Amino acid sequence: MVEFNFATVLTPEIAIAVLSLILLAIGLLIPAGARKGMMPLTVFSLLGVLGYTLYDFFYGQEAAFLGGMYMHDQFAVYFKVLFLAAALLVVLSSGGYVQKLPKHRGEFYALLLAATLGMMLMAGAGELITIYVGLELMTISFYILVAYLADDARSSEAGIKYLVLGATSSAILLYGISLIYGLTGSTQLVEVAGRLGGELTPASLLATVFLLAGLGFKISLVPFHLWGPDIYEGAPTPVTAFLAIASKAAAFAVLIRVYLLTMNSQAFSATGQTLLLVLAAITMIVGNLIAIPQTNLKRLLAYSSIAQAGYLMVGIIAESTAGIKGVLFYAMIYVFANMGAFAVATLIDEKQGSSEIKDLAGLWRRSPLATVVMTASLLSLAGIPPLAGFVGKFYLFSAAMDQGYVAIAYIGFVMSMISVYYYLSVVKVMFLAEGEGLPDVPVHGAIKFTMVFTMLITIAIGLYPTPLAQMAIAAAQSLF
Amino acid sequence: MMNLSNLSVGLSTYLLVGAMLFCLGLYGVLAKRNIIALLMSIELMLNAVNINFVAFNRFLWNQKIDVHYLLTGHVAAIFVIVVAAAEVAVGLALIITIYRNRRSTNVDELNWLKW
Amino acid sequence: MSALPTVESMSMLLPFTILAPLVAMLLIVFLPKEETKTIKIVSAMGMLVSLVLSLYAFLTYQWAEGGMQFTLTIPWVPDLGVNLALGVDGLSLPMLLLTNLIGFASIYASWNIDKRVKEFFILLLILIAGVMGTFIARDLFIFFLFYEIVVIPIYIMVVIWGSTKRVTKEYAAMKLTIYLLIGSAFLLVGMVALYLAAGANGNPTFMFDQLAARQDLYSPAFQKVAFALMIIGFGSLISMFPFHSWSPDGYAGAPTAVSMIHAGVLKKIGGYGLIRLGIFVLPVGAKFWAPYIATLAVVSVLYAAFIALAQKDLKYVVGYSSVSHMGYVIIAIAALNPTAVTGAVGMMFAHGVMAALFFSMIGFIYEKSHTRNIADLGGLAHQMPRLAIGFVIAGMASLGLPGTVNFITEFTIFMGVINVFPVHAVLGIAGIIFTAVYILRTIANVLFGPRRSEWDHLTDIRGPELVPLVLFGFVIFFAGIFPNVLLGMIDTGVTSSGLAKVLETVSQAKMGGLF
Amino acid sequence: MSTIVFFIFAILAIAAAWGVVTSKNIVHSAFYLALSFAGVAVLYILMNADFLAAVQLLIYTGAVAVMVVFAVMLTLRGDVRESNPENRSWFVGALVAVSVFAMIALVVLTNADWRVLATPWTGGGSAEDMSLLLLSQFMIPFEAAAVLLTVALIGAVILAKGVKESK
Amino acid sequence: MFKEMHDLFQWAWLIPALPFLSFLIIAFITKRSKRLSSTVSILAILTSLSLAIAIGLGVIQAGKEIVEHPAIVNVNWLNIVGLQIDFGTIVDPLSAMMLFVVTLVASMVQIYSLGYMHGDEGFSRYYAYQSLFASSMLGMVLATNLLQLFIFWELVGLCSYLLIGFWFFKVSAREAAKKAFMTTRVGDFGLLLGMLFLYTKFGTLDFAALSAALNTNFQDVLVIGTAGYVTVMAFLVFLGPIGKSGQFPLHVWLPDAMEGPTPVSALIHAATMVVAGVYLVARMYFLFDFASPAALQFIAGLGAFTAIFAASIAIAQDDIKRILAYSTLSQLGYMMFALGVGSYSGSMFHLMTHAFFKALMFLGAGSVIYALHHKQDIWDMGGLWKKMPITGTTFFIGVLAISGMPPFAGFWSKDEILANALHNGHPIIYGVGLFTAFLTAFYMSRLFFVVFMGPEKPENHPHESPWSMTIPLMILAFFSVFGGFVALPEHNFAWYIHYGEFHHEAIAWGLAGISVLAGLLGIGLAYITYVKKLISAESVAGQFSGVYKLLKNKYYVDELYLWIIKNIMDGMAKVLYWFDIYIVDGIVNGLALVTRGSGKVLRRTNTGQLQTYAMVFFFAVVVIFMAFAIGESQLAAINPLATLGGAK
Repeated sequence: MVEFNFATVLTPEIAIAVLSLILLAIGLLIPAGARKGMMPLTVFSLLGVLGYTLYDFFYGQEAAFLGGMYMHDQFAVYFKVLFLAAALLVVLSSGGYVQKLPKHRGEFYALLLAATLGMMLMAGAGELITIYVGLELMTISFYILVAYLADDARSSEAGIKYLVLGATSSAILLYGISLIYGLTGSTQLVEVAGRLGGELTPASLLATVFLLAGLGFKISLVPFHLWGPDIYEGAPTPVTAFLAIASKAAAFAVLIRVYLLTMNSQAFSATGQTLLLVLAAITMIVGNLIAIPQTNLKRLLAYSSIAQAGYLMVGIIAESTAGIKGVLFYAMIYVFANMGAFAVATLIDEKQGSSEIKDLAGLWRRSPLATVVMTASLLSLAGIPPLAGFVGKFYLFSAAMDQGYVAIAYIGFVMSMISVYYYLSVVKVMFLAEGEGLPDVPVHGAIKFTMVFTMLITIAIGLYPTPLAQMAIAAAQSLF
Repeated sequence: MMNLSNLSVGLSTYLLVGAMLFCLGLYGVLAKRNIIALLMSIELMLNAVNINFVAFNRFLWNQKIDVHYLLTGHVAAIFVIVVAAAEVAVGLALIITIYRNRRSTNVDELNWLKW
Repeated sequence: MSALPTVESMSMLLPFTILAPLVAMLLIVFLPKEETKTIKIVSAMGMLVSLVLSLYAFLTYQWAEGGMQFTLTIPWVPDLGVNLALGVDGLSLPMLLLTNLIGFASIYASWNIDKRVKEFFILLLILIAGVMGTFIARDLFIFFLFYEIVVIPIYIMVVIWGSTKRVTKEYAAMKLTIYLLIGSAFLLVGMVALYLAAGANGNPTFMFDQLAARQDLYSPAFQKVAFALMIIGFGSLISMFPFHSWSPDGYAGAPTAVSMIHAGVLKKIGGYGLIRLGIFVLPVGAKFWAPYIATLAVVSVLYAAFIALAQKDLKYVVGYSSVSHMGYVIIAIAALNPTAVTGAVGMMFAHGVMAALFFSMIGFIYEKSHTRNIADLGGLAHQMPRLAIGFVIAGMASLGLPGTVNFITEFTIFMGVINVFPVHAVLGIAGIIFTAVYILRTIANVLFGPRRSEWDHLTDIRGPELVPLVLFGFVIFFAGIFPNVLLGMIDTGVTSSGLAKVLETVSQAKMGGLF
Repeated sequence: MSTIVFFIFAILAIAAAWGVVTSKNIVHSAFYLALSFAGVAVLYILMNADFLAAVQLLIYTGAVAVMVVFAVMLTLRGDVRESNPENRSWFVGALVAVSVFAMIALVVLTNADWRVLATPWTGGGSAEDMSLLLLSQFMIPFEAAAVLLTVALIGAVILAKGVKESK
Repeated sequence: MFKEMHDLFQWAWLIPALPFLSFLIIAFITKRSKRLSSTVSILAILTSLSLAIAIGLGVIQAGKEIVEHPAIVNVNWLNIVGLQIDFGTIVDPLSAMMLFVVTLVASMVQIYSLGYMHGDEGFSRYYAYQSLFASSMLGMVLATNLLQLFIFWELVGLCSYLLIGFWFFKVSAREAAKKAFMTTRVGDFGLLLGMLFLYTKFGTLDFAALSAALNTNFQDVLVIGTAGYVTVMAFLVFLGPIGKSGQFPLHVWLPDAMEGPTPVSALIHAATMVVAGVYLVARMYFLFDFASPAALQFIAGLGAFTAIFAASIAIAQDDIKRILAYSTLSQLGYMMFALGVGSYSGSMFHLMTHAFFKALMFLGAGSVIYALHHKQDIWDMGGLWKKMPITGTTFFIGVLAISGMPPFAGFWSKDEILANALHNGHPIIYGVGLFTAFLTAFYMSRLFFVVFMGPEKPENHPHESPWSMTIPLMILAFFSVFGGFVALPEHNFAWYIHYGEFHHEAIAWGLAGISVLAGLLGIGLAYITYVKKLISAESVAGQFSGVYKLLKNKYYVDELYLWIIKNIMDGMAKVLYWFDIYIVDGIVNGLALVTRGSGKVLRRTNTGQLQTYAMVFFFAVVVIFMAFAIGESQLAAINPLATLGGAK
């Protein structure tokens, strides 16, 4: 372990925390009428932090903080880049949306940043309690964000559902953590990994299942996925975007660490692998199948994101550098693909106050750019080349097949082709339906930038995945 | 009941108490209709976990002699309490919001979002 | 990487060929959408450049040298071993030329489009570029990439510009897309498996020649499974029975240009892939499945020919006919000998030209009369003699009239097949009778017969509309009268690629008691 | 002695919890909850976690239970005796809960791998030790918890007052 | 000398090339000008005619040399692995004869058409087709290998199709054209197969090479037991001629083909294209000879049957062109059985003479039809001789020729065939042939008497046709009269065109007498019936009404085919279409439906009730734990997913 300067390593986390508190303070101190420029402030600060984090990724030193309590490796930094990028894009795309909020616009950003901070802690945490606190920081921020439209019954319904289910799931996660602590006397992942091992005892089995359930809830692994669509549908669209993209990625960051360090001990047998494979397969199947009859765009994206979680699980189960690389790669492109789609959804929500698929009718006429972005994003999610999603799926499934899991690759590929069905249904509505009487949807400023940027990235990575792939490899290797 | 005093109160006993509380809380979450009752049940579950942490902390062998590490269970419990308090605060605020929107705290009626 | 010397000075030829339509597309993106004329002209220019370049490649290809020429290799995704490797040989060059011929003509076949012109040509050019890419790729990954690129534009084009007949265009488009994509999912599994098997000793690769060279890494059992996957994928694409049902509906729903490209070149990717990947890389698997494939192929031929007899919609006739014709290609591939493979590639070319001509003529009929129902049409030769000529030429090519390129390629196929699968071949050849029946019926009912006054307002094709007729008519007869130009080229490809040697190995290896 | 105390308070905690989930009156439930928390606090004392016990009493029995009661009062409508009914699928819920309990109990009873000390460890647990730990090893989650509390506070305020002002 | 001749023969390719050039010129340049188009076409075919005559004279001069060593020129056409095909020209007496016949009749017909087709809308198109046909037919004649022959064989089929359907606005013409193409296609299927088998067996399709291979490898072939194989190939190849030359049962298209313009019937469906099958059998005679006796026996039997079968139908027909068509069928049967009985020279001889007199009669019929404004029923005609003396006279010459009256051309050829049949031991076939000769004489004279001799019809206002039409008639009449003399010893036809060893056979005057007698009998009977009316045709027909009906309806062969097409082929098509839509597509749609349906069902799991979600959550935890726990001891052994994966 290398000694390191506390301040430099934790800079992004501290910066985000401070930023979040500043925004809260502004909300408290400055009267509502005089508050201006909170979005630019957020954006530029995030940009700065993101830039620093990227620098950190390439030139920073690996280190473990407080004897393994907190990790500063490329894996963690990779995820931090991801969270920050996601937060930045969400903030950029939500400018217009937030402007329409009746009150508490500044707090919205603050909460968003608090959630981001929670995620960053999760990615960096090397210890279960830290993970838990980070997770709760993120989740509680989300409870509030989901219910943010306080006079919208759907929003608060989603909020309370998320809260009850989230709290229950974190209770079971905690129970699992307590069992782990009981089994090993430690909550530090490295030590836990060292002391688990050998035969699988009933208690370690139970702990594993509880941890899996708790984290599976966050990544919406079937059958722990049921909350997802309801919350996605009810939440404000930018929040849905952030929830779908970043909170899931954060849970994956934790899952990867926990899985590789603890579950991947010899004790975690072939049965566990099989179970996970079955769960991943069911997740892909259920997510994609239920997405087919959906009529609400956000709900559709929710089911699609359930399916995506299934794909990502495949990479984890592969348990190899290639697999983790696939997960990391996919998680990153997933940000851009989903962000494009959600930017359009946000725009539609902002202008038309709805997120039904039929409200996209004739979007081609009303806003060609939004249509193109939406199409590209959806097709990337479906894994159609030359968009990034294809390469991502290729990495994931080839890693799985390399480990001999061929059946899951069949299911994965076939399911992703079936997913094209519902993605194309959306595309069809945009291109074909006339959309009589629906307003024009001009795209300006930040959201336009978001759309174009995400689309370009999606295409660019699809055409030339090498840079991102190298980042993902570096991050994945830092784990092994 | 007669031999109650002869029973040694060991780890398993504490754990069983924790498990019972956990499952009672779970039952509450699954079976009650009032959202506030749900929140209370969740608190029960978190308490159960805390019993676990503290019990493990007391009864378990620990490699490290350093006192800091010996208290991990307690620290965990503290964090759980903090988080639970925060959760309750947010939860109750939410319930009030919902009550204002729908004039009901009945969880059965929260099904506008489905399918 | 390639053992053959590269023609360094010419290595940019293929990139330019594929970039020409893309550049045109980009230009169109920035054109105002009211400038329909300019858009069409720009598209035509782009395709013309492409066509000229591919013709240049066709004419300057060194037969004596053989192998991949005009090669270009750029490492692309190093961690996967993907190379942006382009090149053409005797097998792919005819297909490249075909793509450009049809692409060029399809611009003119769409000359009268007036709905969302800009979008149409943007998508069309992407589509053409994508198809082109599959044929010049020397790397499996790139090949697959290009293949999937084309699927989505087709969907959008069918949905927007298509037409609804027996089935709705939305249904047809979705069926076509999902069918092909699911087929490609299996293909993808096979492809990954192959890639992993080939990279078992490190040094992963997607290059076709490398994959083929690593025969010893594929066990017979593996080859069997992998080839089966290829058959599902490519078989769907080439519409082999029973994976054909997307094809007639898809063509019927699609706008003319898409039908032309789809029936003309896109489905040939299936045959091309089976040869490139199936036979060269997995010969043992091919050998194992050959009898089954041959049977399915013959069923395709006869079954689709019969069904074509019962059709009332012109596009369905041609749709089923193309299923039937592809049966010949498949059986030729199953025959696994150089003659048959030569014939198969030749047939793909010939059928492509024919089908494109057919669809363009039908497109004009539909565009002018707004019906494709055979019963509603009749005596069109009175009003549209030039169109009738095109239609008859396409029909005659379809039924394999000597003098057209279709005959000699069919003949080559039969020649290659008859030794290997005599019974299949005889049954397949019987298909030419039924082909004649439905083609002649169609021609008779659409073009001939008493003059119908309700069609007197139709104008004959003229100006730009003539381009498909002239171009394809010329190709059909030129290549039919001088078959060596085409078949000799393909033969070079077959010979220099060492197919004979591959097959010899297979027969000698004799499957190690597997069969 | 401690055994008896243990059983008394353990049973108290459990019985109170039972009351929480079975009482038909939500107000009663809230009081049962406070009782249960108090019982658990005694168990903490039995396990030498004095500081924790204090925190438990303060935060849970004090703050949380009171907050709950306030919320109950704010949202109460109709007959208070029927304010906390079971839902239609309570029986399934009971089954699930019982099976979860069976599962955990099975594990607890069959697991032989707890690394139990020969004699229970008796030191520590003081506020001083805790604060040392929280400010060194657990500094990061500690700070995060601070942010968390702030966020929750603000959030609760936003949520609770949001509607009224917008109307 | 032969060297010089050979130089001449090298230019034989010009004979088909010129008409082809004319076709291109008409199609792409002169289409709009009727006069130019016809001029170009006629000039081209006349040039070809003169070239053909030159080559014919050259062949006669070259004599023995060319008989034994045909002048062959080959250029490579296709050269790929497993398939080498040359294109070339062969000049030998047989092809020289064919060239002459084809170019002559084609020239006559094209000149004739100037008048006949005058004023037709598609005049230029007509000449384009004519040129294309001439080119294809000549190309076929000159073919040096079977594939080349097949290609041109199909092209003449195409021209036939186009010309039958020339008046495409007539539904009957359209249907007839289609029928002709399809029927011959059936035969071509066999020919194609035969070709493939021949190539795979012998590695070549070149006539000379094939012949050599068959002869030299006779022993080998026999040893590996493939004599039967060769027979099969012979039968397959023969299927082509059955279709093209209208042998039973594929004869049905030829009578319908009369829907085309009459000159076309004369050229294509009487004189040239329909004899292509006969020509093919002659070209491939070595194959049939090798495969004998089965193949030849079959050819003889089928030919004879066709001869009498068609002749019997002709008796009961009323349409002037149809009578001629059935007569053509009958005569083709004659030629075919001649080949079958080994009368190679006789068959070719008859082919030539038949071309002259049948073309003559068709053109004559065309002249009549032209004069009567497209009436074709013979009972609507009558007494035309007086009004149309040239047509009448030349037609009568044709009738006499076909009836085998000496010294007209038909006498010599028919006699040779019948004599050979008897000599080579086919008495039954001889009998059939003789009876057919009688029938032929009867129905042809019937035709002649009814049309030209009977009472004039007042509604008709016939007048003699223009010179452009009568001159060809006269030229052809000339050949019908004198064409037979080439068989006389001093110009011995058989010496030039024969198969195997040449045996000079003197004319057997006794047999000749018998056949002349049969012809006379036929003519007499017709005279009695239709001129003298001593026998009432109606009452005979009434007496044998069943037979009459059968003949009138052409033995119901067409009806049978129609039934088969309607019920079996189209029925099958419908059944398969049903199968495709409801079964094959049904499965696809069914899968889609199941997918979508399961989506609809599964979405119900999201009830919106958060407690349900929680229950599922915890229940799943229990289940997963149990599965895990059980699997630890048992599941690991099964591990279904690992077994699913195939490749690794």
